[in-house]
Amino acid sequence: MGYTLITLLIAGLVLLIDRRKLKQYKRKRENRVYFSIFMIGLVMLLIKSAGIEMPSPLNGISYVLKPLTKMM
Amino acid sequence: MKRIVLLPLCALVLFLAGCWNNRELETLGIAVAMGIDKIDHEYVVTVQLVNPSAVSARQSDTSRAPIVTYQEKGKTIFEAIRRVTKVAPRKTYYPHLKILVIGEELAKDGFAEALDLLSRDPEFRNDFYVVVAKDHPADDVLNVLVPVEKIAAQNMFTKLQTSADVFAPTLALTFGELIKDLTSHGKHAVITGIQLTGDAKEGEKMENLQTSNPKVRLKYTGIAVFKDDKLKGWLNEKESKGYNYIVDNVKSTIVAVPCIDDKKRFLSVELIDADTKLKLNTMKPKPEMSVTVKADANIAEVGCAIDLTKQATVDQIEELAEKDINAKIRSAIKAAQDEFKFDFLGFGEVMHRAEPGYWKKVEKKWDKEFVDITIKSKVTVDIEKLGKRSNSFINEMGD
Amino acid sequence: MLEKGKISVRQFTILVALYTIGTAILIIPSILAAKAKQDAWISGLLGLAIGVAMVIFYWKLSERFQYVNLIEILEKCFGKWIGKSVGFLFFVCYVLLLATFVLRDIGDFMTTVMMVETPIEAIHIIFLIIVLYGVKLGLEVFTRTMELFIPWIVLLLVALFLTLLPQIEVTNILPVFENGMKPIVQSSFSFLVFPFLEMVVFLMIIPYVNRPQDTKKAFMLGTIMGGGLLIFISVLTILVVGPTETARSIYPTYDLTKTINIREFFQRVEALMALIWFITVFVKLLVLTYVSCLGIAQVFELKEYRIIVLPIGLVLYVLSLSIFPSISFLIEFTPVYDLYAFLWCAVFPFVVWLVSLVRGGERNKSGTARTESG
Amino acid sequence: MFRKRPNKKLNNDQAQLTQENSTAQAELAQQGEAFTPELLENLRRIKEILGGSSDLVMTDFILGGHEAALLYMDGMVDKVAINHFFEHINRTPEMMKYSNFLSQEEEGTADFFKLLSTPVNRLDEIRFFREAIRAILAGNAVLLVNSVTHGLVIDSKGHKGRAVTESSTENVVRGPKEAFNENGLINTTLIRRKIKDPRLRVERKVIGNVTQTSVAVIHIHGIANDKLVKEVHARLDKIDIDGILESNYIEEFIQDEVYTPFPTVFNTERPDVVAAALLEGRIAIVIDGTPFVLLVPALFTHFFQAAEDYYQRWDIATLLRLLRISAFFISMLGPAVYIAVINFHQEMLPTPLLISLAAQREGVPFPAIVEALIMEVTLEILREAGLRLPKAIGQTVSIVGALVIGQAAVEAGIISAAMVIVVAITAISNFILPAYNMGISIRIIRFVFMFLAGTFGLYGIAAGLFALALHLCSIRSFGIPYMDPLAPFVPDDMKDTFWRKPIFRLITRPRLISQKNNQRQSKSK
Repeated sequence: MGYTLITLLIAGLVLLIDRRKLKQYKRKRENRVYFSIFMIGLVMLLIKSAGIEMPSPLNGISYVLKPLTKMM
Repeated sequence: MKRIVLLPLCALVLFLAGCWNNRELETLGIAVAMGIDKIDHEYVVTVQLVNPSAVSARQSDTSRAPIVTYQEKGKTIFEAIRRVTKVAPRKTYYPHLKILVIGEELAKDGFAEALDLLSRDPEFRNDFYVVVAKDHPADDVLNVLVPVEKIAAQNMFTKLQTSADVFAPTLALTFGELIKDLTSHGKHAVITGIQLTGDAKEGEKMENLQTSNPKVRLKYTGIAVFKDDKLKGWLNEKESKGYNYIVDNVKSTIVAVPCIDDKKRFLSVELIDADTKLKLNTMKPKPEMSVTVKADANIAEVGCAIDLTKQATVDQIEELAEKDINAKIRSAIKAAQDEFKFDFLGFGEVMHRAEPGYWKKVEKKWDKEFVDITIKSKVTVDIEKLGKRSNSFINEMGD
Repeated sequence: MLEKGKISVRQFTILVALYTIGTAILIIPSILAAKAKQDAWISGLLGLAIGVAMVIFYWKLSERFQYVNLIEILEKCFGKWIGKSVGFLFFVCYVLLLATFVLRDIGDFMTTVMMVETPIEAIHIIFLIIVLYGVKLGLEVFTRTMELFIPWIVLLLVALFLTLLPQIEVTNILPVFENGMKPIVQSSFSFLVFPFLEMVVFLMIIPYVNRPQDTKKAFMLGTIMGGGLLIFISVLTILVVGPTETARSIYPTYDLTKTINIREFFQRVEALMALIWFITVFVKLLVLTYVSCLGIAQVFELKEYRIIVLPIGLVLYVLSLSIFPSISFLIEFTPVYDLYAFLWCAVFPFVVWLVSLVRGGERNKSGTARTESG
Repeated sequence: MFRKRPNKKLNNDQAQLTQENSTAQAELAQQGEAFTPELLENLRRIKEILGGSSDLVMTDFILGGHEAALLYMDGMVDKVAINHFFEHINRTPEMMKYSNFLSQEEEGTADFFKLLSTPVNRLDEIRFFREAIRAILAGNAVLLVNSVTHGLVIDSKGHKGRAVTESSTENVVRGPKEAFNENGLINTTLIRRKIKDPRLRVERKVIGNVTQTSVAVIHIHGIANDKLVKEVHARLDKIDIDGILESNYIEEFIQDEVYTPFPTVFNTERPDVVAAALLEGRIAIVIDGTPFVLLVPALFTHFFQAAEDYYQRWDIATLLRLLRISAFFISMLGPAVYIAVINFHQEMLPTPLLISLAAQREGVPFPAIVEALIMEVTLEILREAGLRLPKAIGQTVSIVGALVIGQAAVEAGIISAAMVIVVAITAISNFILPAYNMGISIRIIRFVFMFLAGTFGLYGIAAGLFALALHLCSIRSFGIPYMDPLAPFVPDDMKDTFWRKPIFRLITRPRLISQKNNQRQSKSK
């Protein structure tokens, strides 16, 4: 619980700091990109703070490349 | 404006939350020595803590013992160490560990398993000395109170360092070097032994601190020889010295040689600098290796009437000193090849460096090979100075 | 142009050198010694030689496209859409991933040997805050800052070397070529991948040097300085600690500084020496974060990259915490990673190069006028 | 992290302020009018504008058969000059010849001027009330004659001021002792006396709607960078404020960066320092009413250069510089490193020291960081108290306070002795810095570092140092990077930073500051 709170605090802080920049680019491409990246980060952070194990992208890489490595 | 308020606020939050590694000095139990024994498949760890207020230079409280020891058992070292917190008043803090004492029983059984924690845990450095307690369990050694240097561990540390520097039958071996020896295939480990004189129980009392001739003392004796991590036996002083010559550990020492005419009187030669080289002479038909020692020396003490103003005399003395050193080296080699039958002198590493191909073949059975190898030794001593007198005043005294 | 600042050739050299050293200085001795043992210096030199060759290749690639940045190179090569998508993949799957590794490295290091009880999150947040602050200030400012760091690094390294001089045992690097060439080549491959191939990110920075045509020498010089230093540190570690211990240690350079002991007086200074790798890791993470922000901003044609710095920092933070569960995972993953990085840093630019050769033929026919519009 | 200062907003506020004050506006309008031929009307109007101030002196007399009046502010004029003026008109017999000089006005005025100008100080002809008011307030006398729509300004400025005395804030053992005082004119003279070159340019402007403070911008033409001079003027012209009482008013307006603890404008009260800066191509701003002259641009390294560095041999100067830089670090990081080491990295201490420190801490009830804060805050209080008290008592208070409190705190077991030592060394190191304002910056930063050290140990300190380095590199002083010549690194300019080369080796001027006329002396073999 405390962990989730800290997460939200971090996210809020990020928004607060960028507030002026965001106002500057009203509803433009900048804002769309900003919020998509921000949401990805936030969702991952929430998942993590809820204690759910996220699949690491490294596992995928391992899966694809392991056979190749063995060949070498 | 909001941000300006926010920044210090965040700093404050961090500050309040962040005391993770924050340890106040007065909450630390500074461990200066540790002893490990093994009783009935359980490790017994003895930790010697400093009592700062009894040691500190300014407001020292002489009525209290400068050191305290705590002892606990455990299936692993770490368990035992953590159990110590049950009895110790403060959290023990190990980076200032000066000396590790291994009990003789544990040494005979093999101590390697006990050491992993010390090399893995970041709290332990690898610059403390390792010694083996001879004839005693380690905790007896750690319980002794010693005068002059109030902290017993500091006493042991300094004593080992000085004796290794100026006398040379002991070996100041740090933990890091020990691990290096243990993992080397070309050299087995050796560790200096420490011995207790007198009754161990007496040593724990404050009286031991208050006399000028303490009843219980700690003294370094000889070198323990290990095969892998198991104690196989002890070298006597002569062999120990020989060992130190071979591994180039001698910085300065004394060689007592008999006077040329009078075999009962002696004179001392002080070695200032000794330099040893181990070499592989030849591989065919059989491997032959050699020890070459070059030493610079001074005349330190003359106990008889000889004419030091003659070069011939000095040459003779040099020869005697060489003979003496050589004898010690031979005795160490003999001990290794005949008595222990394995290589703790490091000839394997010489072979490894000189003949990597051959080494690959014999690496696994090197100890067997080593026993049959011919080892030559050669010692050269150069005497340069006579101290502040030429001939001794003894020469002038009528007979 | 997203970045209006310009840096000088000298600053570029410094940036390259510090970037090479970053994180590698902490662990490279054990990577080199793992297989090559006491011959680490040979595989080091071998790796450096190939590394410099790769660096020249990167520079040639940049030169071929009149020093425009990587995204523009890709657009010219593959057309707008494919170029952008490939570029996006490169920045997300490689540069950002590398950045998370670097961040995690410093966190792991701190929580393993220096501040065991501190949560790794706190370490990451502090480090990230400064890095993001640096990225927001821009290329010009943070390269100037690097110049400020150089004297400290030199000072600390000289101190490190001088204080370790008495403990060197020359016999530690003998015998030479004990196990033949194979382990040496294997180690040098790891060495090549670890700091040198990562130079590919400088394709994003070369355009902002005030005289890009002069960067070739600077690029090589920086690489050789950084690489040389790494080899030097590795050899020093092996000389002092010995090859077996070096190979087994997770942070060998830290162990190395722990052995400093001058007359019982000057000792226990490893926390100060840790400043060297704080600085270099800081530089590396700064460059990587900057490059990923710049790259992603350019892919989406944003007006400035500064706006997405913080959200990317957020992603970086989460990824760095969940990227791998333990050090053992990392050690096991290393060979896979080597290959993965090789694909992105060597194969990928090579493909770009080939494509540009094929298309470049056409371009030459139609004359130089089209070169600019590509 | 640090935002540019909101310049626009400030100006708006100013405009609002003036708008509200509509009566003032009306008065301003009145001031814009020209004189009437009626003397009495003119006098009445002036009196009205000045609100019947009691220090306004109006002397009536007859000049060439016309009523005339001399107006001046009591106390602001040099009485000798006024007396001289009266003696002069009384003694001039030709005066009568011009009794009807008013008939052919244009010619007559010209003669009138000729007549009066010969023996008296500079005379200006004025037509508007505004000008008259300004002249009177500046300490000049205004002569008005009935049925003449011109007035005459007689330069009679002269009020009692401080003499040129020894500097009280920047002392030297060897070197010129004189310092600026509150009189802007004398200050510019002091500078010109040092630089006797036609290229020394002094440009005056008046800033402050109410105070009408005269400000002089001084540079050496051909050495200073023209763009920089223009920039300085532009920034000064933008200032719109009621009053300038001290140079800091101007400093805060013209500095590049507001949200930084570091000063980007240098101030000094020594003419030799100003002269040296001008020769380097920097620009001086002399403000009437304060002995502190501003120098721009001011870079980080300038704050470590004391005047005396150049009056002592180079080796001594170098040693002192190095000492100062180490003092800078000690002063900034001293308590922080101490906290970090004893709370986080106890293994760094030699064993005997650790034991001794542990024994001292035994019984101290506070964590080290709180202990440090208590001591630091006490020290700051003592220092401020010492500054405000009369000189003789001030020193006693700080010394006695520090000694007695320190000793007592240790005895009482509130503070450990080691902490007292650390804090004392830190404080003394702070005094070694030649620039007072840099010293204050360090005091602020020191507290930040203490918090960082208390939270993250040396890691926190390292992080703080990185942020500090980034911040220092990001600020500029009049467009010049603050850390020049360290970052960007200019090898040639290192000759006068951490060390000072012998003076005959200081051949060129700092490259980024003066971009032309770089050579200072011919390269002697």
